[in-house]
Amino acid sequence: MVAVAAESPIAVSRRRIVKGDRVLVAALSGLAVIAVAVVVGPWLWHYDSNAVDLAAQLSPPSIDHPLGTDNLGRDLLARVLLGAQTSLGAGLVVVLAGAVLGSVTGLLAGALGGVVDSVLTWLTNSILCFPSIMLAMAVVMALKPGIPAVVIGLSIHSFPWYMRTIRGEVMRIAAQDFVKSTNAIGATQMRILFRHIFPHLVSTIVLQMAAVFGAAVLSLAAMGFLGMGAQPPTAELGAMITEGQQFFLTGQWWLVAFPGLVLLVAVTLTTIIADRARELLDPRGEYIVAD
Amino acid sequence: MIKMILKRFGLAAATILGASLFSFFLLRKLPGDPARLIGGDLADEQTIATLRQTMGLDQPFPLQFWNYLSSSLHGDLGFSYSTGQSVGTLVQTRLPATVELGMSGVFTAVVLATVFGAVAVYRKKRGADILLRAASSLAMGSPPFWLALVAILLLSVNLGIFPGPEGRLSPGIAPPPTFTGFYTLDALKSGQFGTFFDAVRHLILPAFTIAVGPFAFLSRLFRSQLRNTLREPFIVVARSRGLTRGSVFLHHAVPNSLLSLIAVTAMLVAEAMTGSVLVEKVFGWPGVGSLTVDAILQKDFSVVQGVILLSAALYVTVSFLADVVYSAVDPRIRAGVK
Amino acid sequence: MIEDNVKTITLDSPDKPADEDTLLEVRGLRTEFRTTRGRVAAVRDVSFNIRRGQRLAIVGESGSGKSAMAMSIVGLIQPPGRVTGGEILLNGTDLRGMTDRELSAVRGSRISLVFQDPMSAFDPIRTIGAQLVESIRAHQPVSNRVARRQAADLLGEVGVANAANRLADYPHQYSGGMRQRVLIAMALANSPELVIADEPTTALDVTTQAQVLEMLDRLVTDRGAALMLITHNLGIVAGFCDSVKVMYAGQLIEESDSRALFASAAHPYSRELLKCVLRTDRRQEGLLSTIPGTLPDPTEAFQGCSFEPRCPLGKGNATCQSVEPSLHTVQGPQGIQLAKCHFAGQHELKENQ
Amino acid sequence: MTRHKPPRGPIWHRTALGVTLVLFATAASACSNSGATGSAAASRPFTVNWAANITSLDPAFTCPGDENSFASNFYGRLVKLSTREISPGVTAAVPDPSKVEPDFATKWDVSDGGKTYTFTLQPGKKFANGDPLDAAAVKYSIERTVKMGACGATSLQLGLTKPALISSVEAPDPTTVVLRLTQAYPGILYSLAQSRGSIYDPKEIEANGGVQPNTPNQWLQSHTASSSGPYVLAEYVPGNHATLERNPNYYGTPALEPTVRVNFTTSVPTLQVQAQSGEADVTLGLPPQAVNNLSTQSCCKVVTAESPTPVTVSMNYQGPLTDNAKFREALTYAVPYSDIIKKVAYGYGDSYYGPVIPGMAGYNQALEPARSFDPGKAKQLLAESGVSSPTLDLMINPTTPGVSEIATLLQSAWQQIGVTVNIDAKPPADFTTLFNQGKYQSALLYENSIPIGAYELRKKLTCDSASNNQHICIPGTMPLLDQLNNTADPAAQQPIIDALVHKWLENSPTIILYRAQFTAVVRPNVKHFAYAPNFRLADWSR
Repeated sequence: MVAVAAESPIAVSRRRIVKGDRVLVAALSGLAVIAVAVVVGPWLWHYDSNAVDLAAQLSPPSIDHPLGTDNLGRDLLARVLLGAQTSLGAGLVVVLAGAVLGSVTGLLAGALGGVVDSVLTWLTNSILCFPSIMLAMAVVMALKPGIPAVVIGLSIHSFPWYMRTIRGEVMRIAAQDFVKSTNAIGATQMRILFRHIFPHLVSTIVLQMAAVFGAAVLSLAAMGFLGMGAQPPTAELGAMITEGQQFFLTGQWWLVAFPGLVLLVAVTLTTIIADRARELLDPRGEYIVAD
Repeated sequence: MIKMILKRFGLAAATILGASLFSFFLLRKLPGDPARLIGGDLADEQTIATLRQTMGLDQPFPLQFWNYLSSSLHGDLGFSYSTGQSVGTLVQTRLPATVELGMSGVFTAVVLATVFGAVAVYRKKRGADILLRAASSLAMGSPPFWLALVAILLLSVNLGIFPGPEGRLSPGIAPPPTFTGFYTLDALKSGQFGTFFDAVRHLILPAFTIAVGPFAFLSRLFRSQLRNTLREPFIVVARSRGLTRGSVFLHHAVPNSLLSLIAVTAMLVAEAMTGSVLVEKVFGWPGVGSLTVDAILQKDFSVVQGVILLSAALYVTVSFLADVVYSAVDPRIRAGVK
Repeated sequence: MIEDNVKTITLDSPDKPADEDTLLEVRGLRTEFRTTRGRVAAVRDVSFNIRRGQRLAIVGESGSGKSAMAMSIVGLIQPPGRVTGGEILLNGTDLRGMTDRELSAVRGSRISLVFQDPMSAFDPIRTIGAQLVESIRAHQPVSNRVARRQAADLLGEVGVANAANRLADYPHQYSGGMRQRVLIAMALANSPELVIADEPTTALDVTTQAQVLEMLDRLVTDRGAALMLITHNLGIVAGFCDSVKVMYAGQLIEESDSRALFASAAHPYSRELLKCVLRTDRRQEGLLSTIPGTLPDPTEAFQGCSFEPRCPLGKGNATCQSVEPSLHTVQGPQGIQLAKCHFAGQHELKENQ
Repeated sequence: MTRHKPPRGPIWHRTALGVTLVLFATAASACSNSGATGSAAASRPFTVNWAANITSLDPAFTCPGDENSFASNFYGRLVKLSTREISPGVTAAVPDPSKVEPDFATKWDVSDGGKTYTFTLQPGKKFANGDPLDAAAVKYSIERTVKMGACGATSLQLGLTKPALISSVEAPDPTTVVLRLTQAYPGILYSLAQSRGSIYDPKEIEANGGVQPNTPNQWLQSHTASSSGPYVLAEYVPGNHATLERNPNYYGTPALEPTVRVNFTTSVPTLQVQAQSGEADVTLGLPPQAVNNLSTQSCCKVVTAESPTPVTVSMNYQGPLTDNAKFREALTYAVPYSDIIKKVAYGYGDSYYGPVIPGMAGYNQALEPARSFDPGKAKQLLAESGVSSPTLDLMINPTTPGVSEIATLLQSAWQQIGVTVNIDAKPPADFTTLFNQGKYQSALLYENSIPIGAYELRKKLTCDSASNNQHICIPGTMPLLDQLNNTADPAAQQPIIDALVHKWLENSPTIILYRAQFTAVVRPNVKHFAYAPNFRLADWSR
């Protein structure tokens, strides 16, 4: 109806961030606080997460132990901080590994096409027919319970999405003129891929990473909860919830409440950030369904 | 058309084949010796050797896979050493519980997401919308097992509104005669209303916990879909015909937006198995999820193999069904089929 | 054939008071859009009257605010757009003071709209019949069966063969032209007093265009409704409407009897539009490009005449650049014309101006 | 630092604490939902909630104690353990072969220097399905157990499998069974009284796979070979529940309850909640903290009994590191025993140190005093051992409740004397396999022993035996063990046992953290309860 001169979405988003998307700013600062606490906290807090003190067994939150202690008298704040470090750190690894694996396979499938493409597509289709936890459990069974196996399982489950997106984009961009002209100059295919095509995809990949980070953290915690993730005495939020389960019902609510709340807050914040970022960078498609 | 169906079928078969090959490979790489596990702690070497032979573990890998495939196709999914039953029987007894729970969960999620999404978009004040987005972000971020624990603590242990984590029925109540395997439906069919209410009471908390994740996902999707639909020209046209805002919303915007949920919901039904693994564990629900967890801890690999095959088949079937439903509901595609 | 319908009429000046014959009276209508770059006025202070049975054309380039004006009248301007001022009086009742529910009773019953794009005007997942019935039953207390019969009759009237059966068809099963006919049927279902047709034939091919227009003409005449035809194609207007208002940058810049306009347009912009018709006389695509320049940036406040940068007459003229012209009355060869131009009615600039 | 006492009285008392983020409100009322289910409680069958993972119902095959315990309820045996009352309405079995009582056998004669047992059976008895329960069935059952070569064969013969203790079983007439042994061994009566001595219906077994040497019978894993015991298995959903119904053909005292429902769940919260709400009459397998908590509530009372279940750290005698006797001994002085008993076992346990569990046949209290927590001595021993900055791998199965707590506690305690502990958590199946094959450096576990000192000593001390997973081989023990094997009289066995215990103590091959008590949480209305190494549900009732 009324023509407004077209403005690039990036420029719009930059201005909006500068102007202040209050929710985004709040979520980002919240996450920053958590990140700092998780990275620096265990190092600053005067209790050791593994220091057993049976005299202080199952103390409720107090000034000395802000989040209380567990059944071995270990300081829960120290354990929650360390547990969050484990959970969030492993989540980050899953997301990165998925992105790298997906990018490489996607570029290969998109660029080479043919048999490579068909095999990779078949493989990813096959992978996607189990739920992520099912796959992680299978990997755990083949290797051994612990965070490494879970990370491998979840990474395997997360890479097909990147692969598909990148494969599609590579095929689309490869058909465009500027790539064709570069080709005419005689640049090698790999050079085209990494110098020209890949940069176009970075924002898509980063967005997806932000969107699945929360899910990865939750899956990791779920595996910990099932006893297949972090093994004692490693502090990990999901495993801590399992350990606290029995005490939760006998009145020591803090053992389950705090690890769960930290998970809830951290994942909710990343979800909000991913949402907002997506809306800002891609104002038209408010929500893209991953297949 | 037939060619299309055949192609789809082939694709589905290839996918399932891939999934089972993948899992078979993964599980046969087990460090432990399945024969040793089955034979038990004090079994002597003679026993182990005999077992290896009967289980076909001494054969080359491709042959083992082929044997597995062909017996699977004949309906024999193997024997579960950790429960002493055939995997087929186990799955048969466990699956209805999981499906009942998963379906109730996803159904709850769809209903809640539709209602809340619709209200949030319909209300002119932004409050409702902000509330929905906050709620769905929180739902997206909440660990289902944790939520389940908190729900049990507050609603069942403290307030006694819902039964504790005791499975599908109260201890004294016998399951209704089996027709579908869903206790709620079976109880209704055989007129055991007490059992029906008990089953429903037991279903509510787990179903709600399962619904949380899908709700978060669906409500966002529905909200944005609804907003997109409301921007469609036909909405303004309908308004210009004199329909009230509410009527256009209800009769045109909502149905059109719901279409987009079909495919996603189907995927969620398949994914509900994931959620159910955790929720089943917390609520003592005797479903496939808790079976799988136990089997993995016991290294009962024929069960895990069977469940993986099942979940792959479920996934493929459900996405196929989603296509069918979609084309039945959307007249544009339906016409294309003709 | 269209010639027969053209009556000699007197021009509606905005100054002319409303009388019993006045159906719709728009006074000082202003519609704004809120954008990231501030408020944009899409309709700026527009006033005009429509009499019962009148056929009024609103002509202008895309983006001139025609559609925004039409939507503003029926209260369907979509956010971020908003009517910020003025009155819209239908038989003396102000539509702007109505609740949405009251307005809904007016829409589709007393004022109907026919839209530009018949492809996207229907709900894709409901049958044509259902949508027609829905329109009828929104305004008439009739049973589903009666409404269905009415719907079938209407479809027959707009030339859909085998109407009763085709009620069960979905929109995508109709061709574009057929859909436009159905859209018209829908607009006329409740015998409106005013039909606002927003570029009703733009999306159709030339042959169909003529047929649809002819049908619209017939149906409007049959029902004694007034018609407000919004178009950028002056060619359509020629034999079809009694009077023409030309819109530019959210304002009505020329108002005249259609015969007068074609004989001698008072505003240079109108003349440019006319030239386009004469030059091409075929399809519309070429039209816009033939007027050099583009519409002014609506976010920037105007100074002077909004058409000045593109005006063959006043470009670079100091008056045009600094003073916003008012509506001048011009006595043309065919009657009185009104034009918002310092040089209204002049075809050449005199040296001293 | 404040010492926090576990809450007493109704637990769900006010825990309303809004800590920064969310308000966790917990309202009052202890067993608030018992009202809702109270009426159901009267009509429902006697319910046993059991934290057990039952994988097999075949006592001739399966190893774990819980499985044998459960399966033993469906089968009768020649003899049974005598019992004594430990508190009103609660009895405990006496694990003494010399006090074994008649059961399906009305009497028996021992001849041939203790090598031949002639049992006289109750005449004209039947299995639940009507098949004759006679000497032929007994012969078939014992032969089958031996032939299968699994756990049943080992336990039935008290570890004496090479050469096999049982040389033949004869059934000269329907009411006579003659059991011939290769050596005099009175302990056989104890194992005949356990699940391993179960009598199966030969027809059922032959109809469902028969007996294949060295091969488990898959059908019997989830079915019973009819029933010669007090209960019939009416319904069985593996991993979930079983319904037991009174066997009308049972030869002995009929089961007290007509129907028993056993729910298998390892979820502690489920067990806790159901015990609290009175939905279970008996709850077995709760961790000590939960038992302690429930013991303070009106919903429940706790039955305890001494049981042969020590919690130990087994160390690999062959090392590395754990082959150093001083090192092993150092560790035994660096365990905070009383803390573990008080804070982890919540008092449901006691201390001792030795290979023979207190109360077992052959136990000599004077020889096995508990070791003390003496870090100074531990450090000194460690210095003497000559190992520097040692790192010990401690294998655990974290799904067993309490195990990771104890492991963490040990890790922290041993850190004090300079021993680093790597906790190596293994899934249950891996743990069992690695433990039984002796592939570990040290392993923490709840042991389930047979309460016969001679048996345990042979199992643990015989060099190069498959059951000696710690690979203990102490010079001079083999002749003593041979001597023990050939000594039938308990009184004559004692000096040999004492000598072996000495050798064991000198070498400290195992750290005995404490002996866990058997605990069951029962509803106050449970009138009869009996503890035995194999639970006899038939003796439990409301």
